[in-house]
Parts: sequence; structure tokens; C-alpha cells
Amino acid sequence: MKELLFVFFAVITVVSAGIVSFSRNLIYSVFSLMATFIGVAALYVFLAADFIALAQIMVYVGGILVLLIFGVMLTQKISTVTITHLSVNRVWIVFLGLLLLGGLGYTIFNTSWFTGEMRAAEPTVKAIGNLLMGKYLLAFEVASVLLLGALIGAATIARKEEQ
Amino acid sequence: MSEAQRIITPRGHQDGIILAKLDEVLSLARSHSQWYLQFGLACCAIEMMATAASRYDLDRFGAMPRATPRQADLIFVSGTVTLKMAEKIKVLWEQMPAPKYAIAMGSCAISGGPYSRHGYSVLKGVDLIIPVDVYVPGCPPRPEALLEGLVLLAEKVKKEKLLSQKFSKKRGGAEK
Amino acid sequence: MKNYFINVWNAFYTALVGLKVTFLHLFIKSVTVKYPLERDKVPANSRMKLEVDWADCIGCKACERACPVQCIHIDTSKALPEDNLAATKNGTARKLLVSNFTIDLSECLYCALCVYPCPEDCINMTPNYEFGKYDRKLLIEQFAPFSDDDRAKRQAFEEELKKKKLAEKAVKTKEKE
Amino acid sequence: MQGIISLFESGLGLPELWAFVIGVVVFSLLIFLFIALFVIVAVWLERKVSAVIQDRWGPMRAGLTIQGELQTIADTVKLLMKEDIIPKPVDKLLFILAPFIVFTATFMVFAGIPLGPNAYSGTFDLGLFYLIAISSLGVIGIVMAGWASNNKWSLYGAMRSVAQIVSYEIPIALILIAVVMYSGSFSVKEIIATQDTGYGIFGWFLFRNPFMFVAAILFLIAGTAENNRTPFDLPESESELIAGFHTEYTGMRFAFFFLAEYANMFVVGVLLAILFLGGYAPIWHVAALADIPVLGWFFGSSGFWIILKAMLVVIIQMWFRWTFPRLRVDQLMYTAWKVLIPFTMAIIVLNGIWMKLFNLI
Repeated sequence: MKELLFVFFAVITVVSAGIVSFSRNLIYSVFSLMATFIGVAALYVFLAADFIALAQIMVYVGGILVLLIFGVMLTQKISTVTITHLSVNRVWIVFLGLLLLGGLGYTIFNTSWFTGEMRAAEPTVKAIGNLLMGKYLLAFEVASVLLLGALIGAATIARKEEQ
Repeated sequence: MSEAQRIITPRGHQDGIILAKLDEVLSLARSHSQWYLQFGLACCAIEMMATAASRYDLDRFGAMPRATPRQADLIFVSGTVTLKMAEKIKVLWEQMPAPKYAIAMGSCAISGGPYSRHGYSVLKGVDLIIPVDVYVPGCPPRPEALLEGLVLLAEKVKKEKLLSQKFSKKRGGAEK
Repeated sequence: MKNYFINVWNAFYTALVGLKVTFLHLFIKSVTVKYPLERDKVPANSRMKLEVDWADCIGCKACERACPVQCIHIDTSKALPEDNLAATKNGTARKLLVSNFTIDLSECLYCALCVYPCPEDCINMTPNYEFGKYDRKLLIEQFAPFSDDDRAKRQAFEEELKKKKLAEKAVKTKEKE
Repeated sequence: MQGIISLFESGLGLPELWAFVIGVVVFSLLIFLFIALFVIVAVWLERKVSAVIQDRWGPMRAGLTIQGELQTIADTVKLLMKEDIIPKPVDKLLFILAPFIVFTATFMVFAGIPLGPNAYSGTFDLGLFYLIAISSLGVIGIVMAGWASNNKWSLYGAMRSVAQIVSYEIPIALILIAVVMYSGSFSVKEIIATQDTGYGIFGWFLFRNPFMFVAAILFLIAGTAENNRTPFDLPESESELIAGFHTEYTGMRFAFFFLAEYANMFVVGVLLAILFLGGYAPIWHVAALADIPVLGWFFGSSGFWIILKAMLVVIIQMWFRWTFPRLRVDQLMYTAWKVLIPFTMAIIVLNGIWMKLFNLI
């Protein structure tokens, strides 16, 4: 049963990811990215990472994807239905893609993956909280300072020049 | 002919009993839910607004104002239809989905009214461009007159048999 | 900064005032006239549907001439031998028979300009406003109680009379010459 | 209800796959039925509320009594029978998909509504987070509808809707943090248990401290804005944008948007009930109430209480709708970014101080 569901979500993720990269219509790409995100969230659930899964949906689908859609819609020629995105530099892309594939494949096949018994899902929020506020506090704070810097930068750029 | 079809259409009946009964219920429901497209053109529009307001309350009949023709069942053409506006009425009428009705409100919309002889820029009756179901005369009509028009339209809708018509058309049955 | 808080408070406070106003309407009786069940009382002299008391019409066509939209049509003819024309309620003797009296209510303006010139007070505005129809043709109201055949007969008789008159005139002019 | 759930959990004696499929279908239908029933009541209620506020009668002709209680059913039947128009210049795939995505998001939220302490989302550790996260999915459907319609008003409506929902999600998430500070958990069960102190309504987070009361009001405002309802109904403002993102939709496709809008009102009600009004806990614990013959069944069940509280919030939202005029776009953004967010941040800080002062940590 679980395998069937897993396969179902994996197929959704992979197929929609394929549409994202191969679709000629930019809008279709953006919308199928949603299916990819949801599929990934479902895969997180299979890894018993419920907090990450929900954060994935909330942050990526509710926030980042919406911003992406905004970006696409605010581009020019939005009034025509067929917005295409041209593929440029195909040779380089293929080369880089193969390189990435090789690297990832090497990592996957040479890592000693954790293989153990299936465990019941445990609440992860507390553990995540403890880690963020304890062991990785510095990294957490540095990341938040970085984001704050980005926020202030964006606000400064978007601001009207004072006469 | 399957068993189910036989129940729906017993022998000797043009439209089966069940179909006819179902039609009655559906038409009754439709007659109670006429969402209207606001199309006020002149002084009659003021009366139309008064009808929708508290004292006469179109909502009692299940009539909700809709701004988009796509969700409307009914168009109140209220007021003088100038030739320029006539085009727009035609377009909006074409955009409404199928079981659709029109009420011509006021003399101007029915026949051009005061402009029927000498109005060079006025359409002589909105029924020249769209099929009008109910004519509500008056210049302008009282709000009650418009409500009466709505009741008349409901009576007309109640008598319609959309399903039977559709099925008899599919079976190649004769249309009246 | 102070302004900001005053603004926020004002927005909040005025919103509460608005909510109070609408809440109080919970206790106000509905003002709706439930139309098909009950009706507003309309003043007796209100101007709605035109009505004609045909029996009083003398066919003077004053109303037809007065109508600004020309929605009244009157045809008159001499009375047939079998017609028995009674006097109107004002005592005026009727000399002509009104064979056709139509008002196109789809064009009528409710201006009542036709009411005042009528010498016999036979055309009147009534407070009746409920006469919606499914067909535009049904809005052309016929007040003369004749069938179409009857009307044709009267028309023919009228024309015959006219011909006779013309012939008589011709004879007279010839005699003069 | 509990019996039915355990019956399905036991698998009905069928193979695992079939038991799963049947369980999913049955529960989906149950949820759909619940949404449909709620919407039928809510739309009628909305028209009646508007009628009361405007001193009129509202629907009265459709139905057995003079209150027009079958009005929404008549509307639904009519919408079902309408012609299904798909205009030629639209993007057909997205146009058809959009209403279903909007509705699916709402549907998924409803699957997580805890009608009682044993509901899955109640025991689930992140129940509240789930409700908030999934409800943000609907935006995508709205944008899809607006863009696929190939109509400038639809597009404007969709853009406004997105800007609005993304902005107002932040205050909602911040208020969530203020609540979670008290309960110490995202679990719905935990939050409601914290409020169920035995002092009735005085145990609610609404009355825990003055800041929480303000937070509840802010949550109501932000929730109303999330639903695109008046006074925040810019995405479908009739006088400017015809009907916003659903301008081109007819019949059943439009009905799905309609369904989702009203269902979302209920979601806001449920969220407010969980966060501030004690969720499915009874308003006052009186054992005698449960012994009343018929009503006792209602008073005794937890589902009744949460639906009651949610309905109360729904009626307040309707009251809002028929009271306030629409905001301007810049005012809308001002409210979100310059009023709600600073206030909620202040509430979090003040909450912390309050808890420290009274030794609640």
C-alpha cells in the first residue's frame, strides 16, 4: 500500500519536474512547479519529516511559487497566452547537466545509506527547535541576519528617490 | 433499450413520466433563482435600483445582481436603447449561458417609446436584437410592475421542459 | 508616530460605530412590501395605464392630436342603420361610431396630455400598473368592442358613403356648371 | 462517528488496498457532504443577514415557509443546468483546472478540521500548522483562473488576490506564534486542552491577557482578508473588475469558486475557535446538559461546540460584509504591512513579558 502511494507521489514529482523544464509555455512551467513542490512535500511525509513537509508547502507553494508567478505575470506581453521561454546555450547546459548527473550519481552510489527498520513517525518539531536554538544557533542567526540584509537591500532599491 | 431507459420513457409517452416530473422540479428550482445582469440605461434604471433596494427587495424572488454576464440568467434592459448601446447589449446577451431570459423594462426598451417615430439614434425596441421574454410597460414602470414581470417570467420558466426537449431531440423526436 | 496611533484608533473606533449602526437594524422592522401578497396603496389620481370608456367616446380625435408620441389611433365611421347610438353620460349625442380605438401602451408616456382635451372625460389614467405581457403585440390595447370582420364591414360602409358623397359632389358641380 | 472510523481502520475485512480505497472515497464524500451542507446553510444565512441589516426580507419565495429556506438548493440546481461556456481565447487546460485546485485546497483544509479530541488532525502534532499551510494552496488556483481567463479584469483580480493573500498570511502566522507561546505546541489537542481549564470562557486564550484579545481581533481582520471578503473584496470588486478572477466562469465551475469562498469562511471560524475560543471544548462544563433528551446529544458532542463557535465567527464575517465599504488597494497594503504586522510583533513581545511577569513559563 505504502509503496503504491510512494510510487504515485514520486511519479507526480518527476513528471511535473519534467514539465517544468521541457514545457514551451512559461506559465505551464510555473504551475507544474506547484505539483513538484507538493510531491516533494509528500515524499518528506514518507521520511517522517512532517514539519519539513508542511514548511515546504507553506514556504515554497504559498510564498516562493506565488512570487515566481508574480514575476512571470509582470513580465511583458502577459496579455498573450503563449509566453515561451527560449532555450539558449544548449551545448553548455547539456555539458553542465551531465556533469551534475555524474556528481549526484557518484554520491548516491558511494554513500553508505542508513538502512534500518521502519519506525513509527515521531514528532520532530521539538527536536528541530532544540537543534536550531542550541547546536546550530550560530548558523541560524547568521542566516537570519543574511535574510534581514536582503530585506533591507530590497527595500532600499525599491524606494523612491527623494527629490 | 435498457431497463433504465424504459423506466424513464415508458411506451406511449413522448417524454417519460420520470423525466417529466424531474423537469417540473428542475424548472421550479430555476424559476426561483433568476440572477440578473444589471443593465440600466436611463431613468428606468433608477426604478430598477429601487426594486432591488429594501422596499421592494428583488432578493425575495431569489434574484441576485451579477456584474458578469457569464453568471447571469436574466437581463433587465431598462431604459432607452441607443444604437450605440445596442451593440453592447447584443454582445452581453451572447455572453450569457444558455437558459437565458430577457425582460424589457419601460416604453423605450419595448418599442423606443417617445423616440419610436422620430428618434434617429434610438433602437425601436430591444426585441429587434435579442429575444425578449417579458415586456414590462411603463414610463418608467413602478417597481411592483418589474416584480410582476419577474413573476410572469417565473411562470414561463416553470412551464419549460428542458430535459424532455433535449432527450426528444436526441431520439430524433418531433419538436413542437 | 502619535498620528499613526491616532489613525489606527480612529479606524478601529469608526469601524465599531459602523458595526453598531448595522447591528441596531436587527431590531428595526422590515420595510419591504411583500409585493404579490400585499400592495402599496397608490394614489387614486396617479398616472398609470390608460383606460378608455368606449361608450362615451364621440370620435372627436382630440386625444389623438394631443398625444406627443402618437400612440393613439382612432377610426370613425358613420353609424350603420342597425346601430343604436345612445347619448354619452354628458348628454352629448353621438354622431359618429368609433370603430377602432387603439392605444399602443408600449409607447405611452403616461403624460396625461390626452386626458385634458377630451370633451367627454372618457379617456383616463388609472392607477393600474400591472399589465406586463409576454408579447409586444399584446400591449396594443383595442378599446372598440368590434371583431375584425365587423370593423372591415364598417370600413367598407364608410367608404361606400364617401364614394356616394363624392358622386353627389360631382353631380352638384356638374349641375352648377 | 468514532465507531465508523474504527470500523474503517479495522479494514472491513477486505484486502488492504481495497479497504484503503473505500475508506478514502467514503470519507471524501462525507467531507464533501459537510462542505455542501454548510455552504447551503451559509449562503442562505448570508442573504438573510444582509436582509436584516438592510431592513428587508431576503429570499422568501423558494421554500415551504416564508423564509425561503430552499433558496440555495434552487440556486445550485440552476447552476448545474447552466450552459458550460469555455470561451475560445482562454487557456483551456488551466481554465478547467483552476476551480478544482481552489476547491481541493479548501477540501484538504476541511479534512484537517478537528471535530473532536480524537480526530486525526487533533492528535497530529502539527494540526494547526497543517491547516494554515494547506489553506495557502488556494491562491495558486486563483491565479490560474485569473490568468487562464485571458481577460484583463480576471488578471487584475487574480493579481490583487495574490498580493492580498500573501500579505495577510504573515500576520496570521505571527498570531499563531503568540498562541503557541502559551500552549507550547502546534497540536490542536494541546492548544484546546490548555484553554479547557474548567473556568469556562475565562480559560480561553481570548481572555488570557489584553494582548491576546487584540490578537483575536487582528486574526479576524486578517482572516477576512484571506477570504477575499468585504471590506477586503478587491479581487472581485464589482464596480471595478466585474467579478474579478471568476468573471469568465459559468455554471458549475463558478459554483466551485463560490463553494470554496464560503467554505473558507468556515475555516477562518474554525481557526479562530481553536486559537481563541476553546475549540471543541464546551462553553461551560455542565454535566446536566448532556442528559436533556434530544439536545443533550448536541451538547454532549464536541463537534457541535466547534461548529457553533465557527458559525458565530462566520456570522460576524457576514456582519462585516454588510457594514463596511471596500478599501482602496493602497489602504489594503497599508493595513497589512504597517498596522497588522507591527501590532502582531508587538503582541508577541508583550506576551513574552506578560508570561515572564506572571511566571507562566
